[in-house]
Amino acid sequence: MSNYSLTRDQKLEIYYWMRLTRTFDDIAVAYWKQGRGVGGMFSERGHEAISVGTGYALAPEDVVAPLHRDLGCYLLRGLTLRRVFSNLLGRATGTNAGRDANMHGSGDMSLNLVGFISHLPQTVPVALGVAMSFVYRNEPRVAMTYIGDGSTSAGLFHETLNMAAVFNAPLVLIVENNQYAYSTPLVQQMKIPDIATRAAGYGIPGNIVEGNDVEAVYAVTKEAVERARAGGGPTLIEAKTMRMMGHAIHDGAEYVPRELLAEWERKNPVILFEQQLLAQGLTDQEELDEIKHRCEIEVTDAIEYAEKAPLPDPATVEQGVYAE
Amino acid sequence: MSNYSLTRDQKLEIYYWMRLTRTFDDIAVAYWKQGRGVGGMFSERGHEAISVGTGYALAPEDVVAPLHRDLGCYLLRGLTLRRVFSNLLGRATGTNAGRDANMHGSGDMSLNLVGFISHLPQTVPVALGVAMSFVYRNEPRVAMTYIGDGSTSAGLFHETLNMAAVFNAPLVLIVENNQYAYSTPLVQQMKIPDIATRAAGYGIPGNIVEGNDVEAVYAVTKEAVERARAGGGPTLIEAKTMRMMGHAIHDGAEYVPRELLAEWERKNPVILFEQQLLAQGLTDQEELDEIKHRCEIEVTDAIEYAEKAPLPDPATVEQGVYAE
Amino acid sequence: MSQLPNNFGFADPEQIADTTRELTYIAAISEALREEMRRDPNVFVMGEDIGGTFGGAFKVTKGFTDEFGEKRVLNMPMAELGFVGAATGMALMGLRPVIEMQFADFISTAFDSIVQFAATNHYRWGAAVPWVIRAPSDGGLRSGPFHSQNPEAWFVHTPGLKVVAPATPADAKGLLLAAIRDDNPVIYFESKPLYRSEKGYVPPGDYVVPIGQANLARTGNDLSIITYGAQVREALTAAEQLAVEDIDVEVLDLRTLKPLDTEAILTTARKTGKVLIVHSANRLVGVGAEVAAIISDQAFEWLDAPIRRLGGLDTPIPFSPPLEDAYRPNAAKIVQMAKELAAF
Amino acid sequence: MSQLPNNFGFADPEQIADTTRELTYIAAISEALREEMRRDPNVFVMGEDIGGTFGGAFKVTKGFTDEFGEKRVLNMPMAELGFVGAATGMALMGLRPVIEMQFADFISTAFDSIVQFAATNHYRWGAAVPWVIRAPSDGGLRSGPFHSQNPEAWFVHTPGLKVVAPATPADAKGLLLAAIRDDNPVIYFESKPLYRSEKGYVPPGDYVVPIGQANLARTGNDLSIITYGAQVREALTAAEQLAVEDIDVEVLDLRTLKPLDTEAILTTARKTGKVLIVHSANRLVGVGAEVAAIISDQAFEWLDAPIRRLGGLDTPIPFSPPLEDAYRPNAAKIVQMAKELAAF
Ligand SMILES: Cc1ncc(C[n+]2csc(CCOP(=O)(O)OP(=O)(O)O)c2C)c(N)n1
Ligand SMILES: Cc1ncc(C[n+]2csc(CCOP(=O)(O)OP(=O)(O)O)c2C)c(N)n1
Ligand SMILES: [Mg+2]
Ligand SMILES: [Mg+2]
Repeated sequence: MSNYSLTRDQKLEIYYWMRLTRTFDDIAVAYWKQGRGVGGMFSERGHEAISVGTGYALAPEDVVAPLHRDLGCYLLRGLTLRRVFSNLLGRATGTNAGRDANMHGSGDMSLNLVGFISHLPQTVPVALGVAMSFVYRNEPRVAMTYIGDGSTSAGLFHETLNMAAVFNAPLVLIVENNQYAYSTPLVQQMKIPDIATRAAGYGIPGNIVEGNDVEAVYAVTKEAVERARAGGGPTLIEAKTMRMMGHAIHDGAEYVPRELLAEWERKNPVILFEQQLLAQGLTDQEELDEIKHRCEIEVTDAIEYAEKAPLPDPATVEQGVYAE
Repeated sequence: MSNYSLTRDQKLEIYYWMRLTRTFDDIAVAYWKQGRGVGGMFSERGHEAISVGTGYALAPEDVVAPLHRDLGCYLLRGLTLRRVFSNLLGRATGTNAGRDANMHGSGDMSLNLVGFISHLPQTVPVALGVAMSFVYRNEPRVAMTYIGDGSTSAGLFHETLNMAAVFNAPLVLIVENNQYAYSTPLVQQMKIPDIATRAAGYGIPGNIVEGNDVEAVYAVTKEAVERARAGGGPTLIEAKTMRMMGHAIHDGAEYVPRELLAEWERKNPVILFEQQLLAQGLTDQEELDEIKHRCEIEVTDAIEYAEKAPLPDPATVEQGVYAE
Repeated sequence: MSQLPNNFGFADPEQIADTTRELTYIAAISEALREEMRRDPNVFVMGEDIGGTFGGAFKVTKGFTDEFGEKRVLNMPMAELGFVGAATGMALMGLRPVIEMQFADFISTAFDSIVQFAATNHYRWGAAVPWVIRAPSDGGLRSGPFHSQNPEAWFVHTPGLKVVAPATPADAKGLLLAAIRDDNPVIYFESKPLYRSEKGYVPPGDYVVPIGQANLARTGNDLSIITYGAQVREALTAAEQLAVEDIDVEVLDLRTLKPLDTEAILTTARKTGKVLIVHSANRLVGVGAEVAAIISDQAFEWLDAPIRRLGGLDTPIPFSPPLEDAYRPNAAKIVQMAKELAAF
Repeated sequence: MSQLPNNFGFADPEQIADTTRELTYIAAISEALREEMRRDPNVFVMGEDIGGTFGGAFKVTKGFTDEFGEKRVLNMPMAELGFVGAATGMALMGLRPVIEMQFADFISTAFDSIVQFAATNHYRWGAAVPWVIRAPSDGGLRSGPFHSQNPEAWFVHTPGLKVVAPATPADAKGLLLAAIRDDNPVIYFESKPLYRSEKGYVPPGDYVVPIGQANLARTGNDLSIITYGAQVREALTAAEQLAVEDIDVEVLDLRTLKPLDTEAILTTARKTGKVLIVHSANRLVGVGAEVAAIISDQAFEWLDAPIRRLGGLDTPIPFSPPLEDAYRPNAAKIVQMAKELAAF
């Protein structure tokens, strides 16, 4: 892991993305609770270290297929807050111009970002295919994607990892084990303590990482990414965290014990990283506050932009079904 | 394993079923090669010890869902040769009266036999459901089914075993690892030496057994069956064998190295068991020949019966789509 | 369909006290399920997030774990293909699973098991598969392409299934009871847009609406609208508006999509001679195409005008309100098409 | 559809020498694939058992591994759902996978990935998915319920796909080239009963049949048969027999099922005023229902008779010969229905 140490600037950049993600989430959640949103909305609170730490381990030419709780990854790949918030409000200026809901379908191949669909985990084999295209063309690139603990119960988890092993594909699969699939706790999903155990059944490495520690997440991902790039094949990484809000905005998550949330709130990934940065003497509270302020301004700008943006023209509804 | 030792009579009964299976297969293969068959036909040569050894470990009240190479299991559960051969010829007297092809859909719930479908491995979760019905009703019964090496690449392998573990279902899954999925060798299917390794990923036991040794197959299955019956949950058993003919009757299997076949022919499960019985001093060649002769008579009878049996009446084609 | 038993008197005391018995569509579904589980120990529910204190994404099974215990309220891992297969196995053993798809959209995940195994089983070897899949369908709720679908046509095309789609609270109850008691695999499409906004009288206790019988929701002489699900309400609204303009519309609610009530379809088509078919599902090779084909074959000589169809567009279902509104049939669009047809 | 390049002269020398160029239907498929892989390095094949010395269940890709190497002939583990998803990922990166389903029947295993991901992708976020699935379909071969299916209706109903179904060796080649060059997901239904029994002239080199254009396979004045796939041959046989009885039949081969060639459909319907629609797939909510609905809407005033349909029965496809024959449309049944229609 020491091979992939981060500079001060890199760490502050990571902090910025994590903070931006959290600020966006705080403001968007409030916005929806005020009844100003359109349709549903997923909070990614608690997932900042995973989405940013993994995304940061990629090179620009690598391709990533993030999920509904991976806002940090979208943002650091270059999807702008304006496009994101526009999409949340169904505006013509959104990532997909109002065709798909919330973060669904927020792909942009010019950013090497693949859009996801609801049907979990259908994006996982698609990411495998992206990785296989790199083998096909002999390109030193890597594909990465994500899967929730709940979605590992689906057969595609198995089909994809097995084929990734058979084709020695440069694929990194991040399991975001946030303890719940909607209302269903881990114990009702599986009878094993660690999902990473399953990697052995495919003959590939399986790692476990503390998902709220961004430096650890970065290091383990970076190692897997570079191994894949060098022809070493796929890796499974299980990042343990906690979903800190309901499944989606309408869900109060009364089924989650409050103590569990309190326990994980003490491991808040953004605060944890702030403490690490301060302890490492790399920054001071003033600089952190300044970054935080910058994030607030950017999110506010995105909201203002989105609110003023036009809705799509209904006359366009039948356009774009097919590529011409 | 010693808890489940077999009496002489039981062993000779097992021998009878294995020999009957092999005799049926020899004659049916020849029949098809002469162009007298209807549609396709699967040989189960090489699978006698697995299909009979596992099937024999069940109690009559247990339910089993055999596959295309598990003829021995069908027969010992009480499906008659006459019904089987009639079905192969599409006769009204066949197991499903000509609705489904070869051994497909050869179920009979009065024999606690579930019929399978082509879509592999769709029968596996169905067998799980049968096992879950025993939990639901608190019945000390067990469900057993089979899956080929090739079919373990499909997601249902994973979904079923994970759910079986979660519901602690009395399910025994036999992996018939016969080295090939149609033309595709193991090395193109997976990057692990033993499929049984995967059991650990579900938190259930995974055993490996020499699939051509019927006593070993029986013992390991019986143990798993009784564990399941006692509330001990599911077991995966990987039985290693070799598919001794082509995928189906039309397939010459030129892609299989002849040395591999020769190597496995030396482990012919029927001959192996004959040698064991003789070595154990439980029988003599005369008795074995007598059984063999009896099997030939029974198969010949079935063929004669089937050939004379009527084809289904086309006027019935729309009957039975729905249960009334 | 099996014999219908008497009312065992298990209706909720609160609801018996309410003599008006006005229930929402979703409460009617919940009541039917609860009463049937009380009546028949072989009936149970399974699905994602349906158990515990949560009671499902739409709370249809809220309180069920308390009343019936974990054995009869199976909270499943996210593995639709596998658990529909498991339901088939349980059904083969004589149980009657009622499976909740979290959204109808996810039924494609379990497709193989439904159309290949469950649907063909009785024909192939005579073993019945008496399960029900409840599929919360339809849109208009700004839920995007994957929480708004109406996939019934796939299943009506497939031999061996039955398919129902209630449009009222009473039918929601009566068809669910019929579906559970039917010995075949039945897909029950419930309409999310009706869940809490559609209220109506629901008979107490044992109330069964037979599978295969359409309902003449309104009689009229000028024109027939043949529809089902959430579009029944749109059609009735449109009929009111059309009445003002002296266009007298008949509305046939199909209720069952497989088997179709061909007699009812032909009767209304022959009566008015003008037919508009409406459904939320996309029009192309939809159930409405079959209805049009049946009429053009068997009521040809009675027709006074072309058969018109109004359905969803041949696009995924868009999220943004102006796009979804453009995609989706509604009363205003029905009025428009009906007027043109009446004037033909 | 992308621009059509010139013929790069890669046709097999043996076949160029054969000036008659009579190929079987299956040889035409194989030739199209081979030539396109020679022309475009982004085109490759994937599927079960298609590689090595084996070359697929029907030997369409026999020799391909030798010529193109393992990287372009991907022998897949038995995991259709996963590998169709992987093909989508490869297609997103600009490759052009041609996927072989071992039998069309198994396409239901990959259904979710096809109808939800691949089909909707371009509409949702503008990224093209240029793959082709080759699906060996249709029966009459005593192969039973799971090796005889015609599942095209599921996909024609689904927004975002294209669907083709060639009936002749020339179209088998021309539509496969068009499908591969199309930037959208295309399902290519090939008819197993035609594989080795149907022979015909196949143009050498670059020969593209545009997606979306039906073919008037026979002109006639009394009656139109609208059909596709293996039933085109049955319809033409029937037409010969009907000609003897002075019934002059027009046969329209749809060739593309999505998008349908509505103009060609309406033209023939308006010309003869009598329409019989035929396909091997089961009739109920089949593609023929849509054709009937289109005609009853847009050619109503030209019709002289009810629109008739002949398709498979609403049952699984039975194995035993007398049952399969009762299930399946054929020339004799077409003759029978056409005569009745002509006499209407
Ligand atoms: C195939 C499928 N079935 C059901 C759902 C409904 N659903 C949406 S998210 C979810 C739970 C997912 O849990 P997990 O994978 O752990 O992700 P998390 O939301 O916890 O990040 C479910 C059941 C779905 N999206 N796809
Ligand atoms: C879903 C599905 N895809 C493809 C097939 C075609 N097919 C039939 S058997 C077979 C190979 C199966 O291999 P394995 O599971 O090892 O069983 P074996 O025949 O070796 O006993 C294939 C690919 C199928 N039956 N089902
Ligand atoms: Mg989770
Ligand atoms: Mg095998």
